[in-house]
Amino acid sequence: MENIGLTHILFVSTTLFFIGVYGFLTRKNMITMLMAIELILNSINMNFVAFNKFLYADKLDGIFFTVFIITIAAAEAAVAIAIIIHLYRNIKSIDVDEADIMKY
Amino acid sequence: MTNLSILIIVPILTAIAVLFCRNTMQIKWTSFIGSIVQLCMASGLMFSYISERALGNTAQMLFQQRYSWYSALNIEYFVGVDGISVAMIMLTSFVVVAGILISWSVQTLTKEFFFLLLLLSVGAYGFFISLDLFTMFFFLEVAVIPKFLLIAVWGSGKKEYSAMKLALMLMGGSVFVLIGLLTTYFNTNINGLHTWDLLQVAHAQIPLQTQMYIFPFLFVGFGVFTALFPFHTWVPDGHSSAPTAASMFLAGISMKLGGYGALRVATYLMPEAAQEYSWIIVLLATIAIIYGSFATLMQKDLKYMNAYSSISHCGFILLGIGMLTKIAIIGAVLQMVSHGVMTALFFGAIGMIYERTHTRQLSDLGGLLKVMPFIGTVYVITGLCSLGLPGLSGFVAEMTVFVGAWQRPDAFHRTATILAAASIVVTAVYILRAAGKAVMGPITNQHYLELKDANWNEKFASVLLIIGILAIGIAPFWLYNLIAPDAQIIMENLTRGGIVN
Amino acid sequence: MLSQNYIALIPLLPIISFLFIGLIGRAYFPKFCGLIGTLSLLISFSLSAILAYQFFFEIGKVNGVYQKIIALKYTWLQFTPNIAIDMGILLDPISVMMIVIVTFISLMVHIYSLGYMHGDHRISTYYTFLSLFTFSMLGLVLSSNIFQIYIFWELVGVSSFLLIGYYYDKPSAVAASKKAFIVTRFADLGFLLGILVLSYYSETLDFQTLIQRLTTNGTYLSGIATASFLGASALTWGLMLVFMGGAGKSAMLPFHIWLPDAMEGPTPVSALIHAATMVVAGVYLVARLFPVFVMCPIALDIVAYVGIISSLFAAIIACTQTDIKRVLAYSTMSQIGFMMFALGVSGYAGEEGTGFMASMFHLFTHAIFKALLFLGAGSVIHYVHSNDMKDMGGLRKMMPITHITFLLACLAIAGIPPFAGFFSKEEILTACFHANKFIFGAAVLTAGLTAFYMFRLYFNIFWNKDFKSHHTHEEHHHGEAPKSMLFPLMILAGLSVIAGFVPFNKFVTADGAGFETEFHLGFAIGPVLLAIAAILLAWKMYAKENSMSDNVSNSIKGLYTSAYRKFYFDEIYLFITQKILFNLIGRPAAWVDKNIFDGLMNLIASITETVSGSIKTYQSGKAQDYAIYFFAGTLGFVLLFIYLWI
Amino acid sequence: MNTDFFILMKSEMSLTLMIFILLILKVWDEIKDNTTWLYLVNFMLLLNFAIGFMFNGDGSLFNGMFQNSPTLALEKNILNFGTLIISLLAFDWLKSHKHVPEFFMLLLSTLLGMFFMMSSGNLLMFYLGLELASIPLAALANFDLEKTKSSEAAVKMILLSAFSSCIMLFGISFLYGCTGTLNFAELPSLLGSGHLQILSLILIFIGFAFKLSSVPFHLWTADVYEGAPVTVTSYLSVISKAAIAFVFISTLSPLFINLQSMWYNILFLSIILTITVGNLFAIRQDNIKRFLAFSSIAQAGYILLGLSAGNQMGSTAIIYFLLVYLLSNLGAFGVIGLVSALADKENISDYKGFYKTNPMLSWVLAISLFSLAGVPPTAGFFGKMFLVTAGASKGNYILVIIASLNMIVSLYYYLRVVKAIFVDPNENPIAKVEGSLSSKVGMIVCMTGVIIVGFASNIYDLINQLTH
Repeated sequence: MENIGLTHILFVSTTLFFIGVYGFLTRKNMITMLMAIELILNSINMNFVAFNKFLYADKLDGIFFTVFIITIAAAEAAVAIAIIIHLYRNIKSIDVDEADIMKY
Repeated sequence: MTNLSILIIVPILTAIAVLFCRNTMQIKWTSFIGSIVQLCMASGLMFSYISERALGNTAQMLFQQRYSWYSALNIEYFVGVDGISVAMIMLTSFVVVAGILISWSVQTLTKEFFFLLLLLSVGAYGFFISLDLFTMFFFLEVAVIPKFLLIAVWGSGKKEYSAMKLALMLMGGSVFVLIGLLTTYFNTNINGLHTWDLLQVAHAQIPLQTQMYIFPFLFVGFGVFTALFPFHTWVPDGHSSAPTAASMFLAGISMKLGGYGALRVATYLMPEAAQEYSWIIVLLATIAIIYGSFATLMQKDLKYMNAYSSISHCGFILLGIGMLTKIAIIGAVLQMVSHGVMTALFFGAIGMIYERTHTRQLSDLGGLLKVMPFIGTVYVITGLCSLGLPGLSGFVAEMTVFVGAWQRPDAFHRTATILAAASIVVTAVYILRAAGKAVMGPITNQHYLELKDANWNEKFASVLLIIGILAIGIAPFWLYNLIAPDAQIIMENLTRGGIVN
Repeated sequence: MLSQNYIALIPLLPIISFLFIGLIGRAYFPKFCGLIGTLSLLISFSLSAILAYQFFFEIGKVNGVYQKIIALKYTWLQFTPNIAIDMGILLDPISVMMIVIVTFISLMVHIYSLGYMHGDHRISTYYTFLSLFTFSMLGLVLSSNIFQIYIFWELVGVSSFLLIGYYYDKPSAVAASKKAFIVTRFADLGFLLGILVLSYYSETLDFQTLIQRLTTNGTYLSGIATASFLGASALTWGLMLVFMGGAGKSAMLPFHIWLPDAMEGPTPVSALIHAATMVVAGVYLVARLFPVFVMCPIALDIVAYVGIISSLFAAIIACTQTDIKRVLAYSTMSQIGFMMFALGVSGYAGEEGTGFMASMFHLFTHAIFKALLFLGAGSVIHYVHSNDMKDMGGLRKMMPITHITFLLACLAIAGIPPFAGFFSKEEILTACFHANKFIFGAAVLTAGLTAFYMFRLYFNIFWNKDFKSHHTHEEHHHGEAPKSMLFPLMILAGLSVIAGFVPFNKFVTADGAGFETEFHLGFAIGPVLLAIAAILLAWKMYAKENSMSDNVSNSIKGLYTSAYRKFYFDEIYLFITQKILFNLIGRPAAWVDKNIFDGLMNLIASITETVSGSIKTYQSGKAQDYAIYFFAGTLGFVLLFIYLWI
Repeated sequence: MNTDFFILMKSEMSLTLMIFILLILKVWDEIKDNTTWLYLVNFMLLLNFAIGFMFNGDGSLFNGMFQNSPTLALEKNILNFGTLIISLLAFDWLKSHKHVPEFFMLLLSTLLGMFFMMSSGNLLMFYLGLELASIPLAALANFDLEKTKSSEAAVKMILLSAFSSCIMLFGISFLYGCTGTLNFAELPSLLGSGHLQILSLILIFIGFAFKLSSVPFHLWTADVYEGAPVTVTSYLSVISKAAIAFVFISTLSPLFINLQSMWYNILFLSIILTITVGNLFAIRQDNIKRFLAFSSIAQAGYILLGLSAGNQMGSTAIIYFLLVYLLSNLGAFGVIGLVSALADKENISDYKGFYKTNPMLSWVLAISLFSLAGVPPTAGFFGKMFLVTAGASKGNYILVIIASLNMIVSLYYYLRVVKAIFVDPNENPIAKVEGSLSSKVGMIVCMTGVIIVGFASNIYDLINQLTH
């Protein structure tokens, strides 16, 4: 029973990534979709951190990147939610499938 | 008049002047005067060309002008003329004047109409004088939009459909040309640089394999413009829906762009491939000739008849090119000029008839010679020209093609020639059928009796074109001698690899 | 040498008057156009008479042989150093003879028309066309270049088209003109190809060079004789094709169908074009190339047989027609047949060349008396206002002069001595008696028939029942025709009496050298007696009103009707053009174009449309679907590029 | 801190300055009427555009995080120019809008983001720029506040762009995993042809393909273009697209220089897909904005075609084409914006008989469309010709043939609009619309450009010198 290595973490993060994608593709609630996005972002963060820790421990690029990703994710979520609310005012729903006036 | 650029500048200026005109009278007169000036300059060009040659100037292209345009891509503004292009320019200027005069009575959107006509002529002039392949292509494309709008806005019948079809098929043609030209460009190497320069490309010794796949693109591309079978289907609809002047320009000038390109670009630049493919060209041309003439037999609409006969006549151009003998090539050029003038006059006459009787159906027309002798006579004269009556231009061109084609002794070319020659009988049949029904015979409709004969501008236009027809028909030698040396040059390039036939 | 300027004037005067009348005269003084045309033609006739005198008696003959003289030559189109179309004037016995005939007959017709066309409001146009025709015809006979002859060939074709269609508001006239033009045009296709063949092997278009190269042994002759196609040598093909053109113009079988219909034109025109001048162009062409024809017996035989068959065929039909102009038309065809087979049986030099000489001789005499016949018929029609002999009869009282002249002409064509036709026909019969017995027999038979139908015509017009007018206002009856019409009749009548005594064998021969022909009385008796018998028969049948003719026609009903229906040639042609050309080729071609090729282009367009229509549902408007496609695309790219593309 | 800091970052700084000025004025809350705002903004943008021409430097800052070069300066200035024209054309729409300063703050911040993205020297910087460029855009798309379509467009945009940036980040993380650096200066040399690297290449490419709206990552484009206000649509279709294309030229293709063949294959596939599908969709659109969206997708395909050449000719052609495309597209959008703002019509069928009532606008629209179709004598012909020429320079003629054949299809749908304008009859066509002065100026500038640029070859030569 050796200690946890890079591959395990990558495995987890990849799984997380696909879970997030699955969520994004299947959930009808826009807020939930945003959360799925967050999942994906977190998997990416894990990647960065893991790579940084196991491979390139001398520099901190990965860590920084993670920090920035988190911040931007917050900003993105903020704007997204604002827009969703505005949409809700118009169509009284946050079901993503309701928003299909424009097609073809 | 040795500054060729003026040939482009004057129509542009005229077009711009038209935009600033106040009323229709000004517009008409401006464009008329502009075109007349252009005609004078074209004639001046021809005379100075002839005199230059007489003085022993043996350069392939005279009056050259060359400015670097897009130096990074080695694109130049490079113009110059030889006998063939001079002939073409003369043709264009004749047809332009006539077309502008014929469309004197255009009422709706006069300004736009004449502006587009002039733009179209700019394209033609530019195409004929430019020696840089890129510039040439540019001018070839310029004409697309005017054609579309002229037909779609001022046309008759199912004009939208025809206009769209014409625009798209011609665009298809130019796309093929574009591909061919690009390939050519990247396969030339003049001391490390690719070149668009026609004269350099001609001697760039492109390997045969490359030529073999460049040539079809170029030839078919230009062929679409000159109704190469089976890419001719834009011709009937386009011509018949177009307003008179536009049909004159289309048949008289625009189809000749194709012939000129097929000769000057495809055949001249890809000689070896041209030899390889010539049998296909001959085949298609023969089919077009026979098939076009027979299809004409069945038409009931004057314009459709003329459009289909144009397919048949343009077949002679391609046949002459495909035969790859000097005389045949000369014949092809003669046919271009002759058919240009003749068919323009034909469409003019049909337009005059249509404007008065408001029908082009053969079944409705009859006995027009009695009420409008002038127009009737013009119609008969063009008819006779188109069936190749001696003394009129058509005869000279077709005979030259035949004599040239007959120099290919093998059975295939003989058969092609005989079939082509046989078509002149069919031509006689449909021409006389139309003339006999529409112009001669009893008057079918009583209200024809108060129709007026041609007015001054129509007379002017017709006489101008008839003069052209007669000038070629009675004294062909001047045109022939104008063209012959350059056909010789093309032949030398063709036979550089080995002797044809 | 003789001064060329006035020779050029001979063809130029008509074209000048054509331009003058056509451009100025018609508009400003239509009254005088007729006079102008006539005047110009008078001049050019006198010039040609002078020329003929000079040629035959002063400068033409060099040590006993008439030369071919190139009086003028301008290069019109220089294809290659060898092959060039020249515009030139070639003088030799036949061309000089022809210009005399052409100008003379044309002059007669001009004068005659002054009276005949009097009061027609388009008379100026009429004279314009006449001048154009005369010019083209002169150009044709004077041609020094085979392509030049083709050019003028076409021009006479078109002027005949214009003149036949002169009454252009009459549908039948329009139809006839179209028919004439198209049929001859078809034949001319052969002519053109023939020219191409000959010129290709002889490498020239110039008559003299061509003849010289193809008759003297050498590379050219061997080349064209050895090159063979479908079993026949190129020479044969070339000559055949050229002869096809000739047959077309000269209304030989099977191209004869246009000639009868051509009678729709004004009668003087028929006299000029469709009797005297244009229709003999074919004969002239063969004569012009005769030395080459001699090199190729097959071609000559074909000429001979086509000639005799057409001749007999036409004679038979002529016996049954009732439209007098059509009768004359068929007789013209028959007489031209005579000229043709005379050429066909002829040899080249000396005695051998009797046929050639005879043919030219007959051409000469026939031109005169046939023109006379037509003009006579013209004045009859002018009087009766009908073409049908059923409306005529007993006219000898009303129009004596016409009657006499017509009688003379009939005697001439029937070959009764001492009238013109007798001599020429005798020469022809002699020639083919020596050459080909079968042709001789047929020829004699035809001669008999000729006499018969001519007198059938004559009696039906001038004797038979008494003339009763068919239209109301009697005062319109002006008795005999005006002077301007009678004058030409009388002149021609006089000529058709004396023309036979011209010693053609001295002047017009194949090789240019004259020869002696002795006149066998015994040989002449047979045909003459036959002719007289035929005349008597005609007199018996038609001089008085009786049922005999009907009985005869009933007794040979099948032959009669089929002959009356011209052996159904028109029907056959109609079938070929309408059913085969139009329905079997034209209609399919049009259909294919509309549906296949045009359809192809439209198909491409519609395919694009359909595809774009079918894929539009992928743009479903649901954000998650987009995401799914996005992700699918991602996976696709990844798989493709990581696992497949490498 | 020395002067070249100011020189290298001048455009970014001027933009930031403008944003802050707007912010302060907004807070100060003295300017009441929109026209003042608009004239102020236009004036500042003009100034900014002018500044773009002077003191261009070449170098990098913050140890390689930020870099600038004359080429980049030129590209940025093209974008400045475009933004100026857009704000000129937006006049008629914004003068009745409640939130003019906010609009411009957002607009300018996206532009700023693009600038940072273009001149970034490091993947982190790159990512920040990208997000800064894309997130406010979503807000902008929502700017027709009362229209449902607008907010729907915004939602679609924000969700999908977030998703795509996730994908791209995933790729970036792997890139970091294999190389251990985020610095553009070091990356190319470290890249080989391992599968993980190819994977990251593909994922990063896809992230940008999404922004460039290349098939099959294009589906958001049409809806967003249709829903968003015309001004924003034009901004999306011109400015952001151009920015991404510039990034492709100046950053991505150098980055993956060692994976060139793979790069080319990917481009090959997406070029064919993009041009064809874009055209096929464009054929049967009725909403003119949606129609232009699809046509812009096809144009993106041509841009990639030029990119596939991967040489100087290619990048020159792209920049030149983008300039022309900017002019012609903005010309078209100018007319459409006027019509939709003043007549509230956005369908092609509404444009029937347009020529009867508004000849001038019709010509502007028609000429712009001809230029987009690449028909001479408009500049579009040259732009497209050069792109195709560049594409052919690789000698891959299948690509050229497909691209050229698509020109026919594109001509068809452009002519459809022209036909509607000039030919089709209509009893009640759009009434005469009278644009404001500034929008007129904008259109005049565009038209002049469309006519002139093609013939003035020295513009092309200038770009060519810069891209050596």
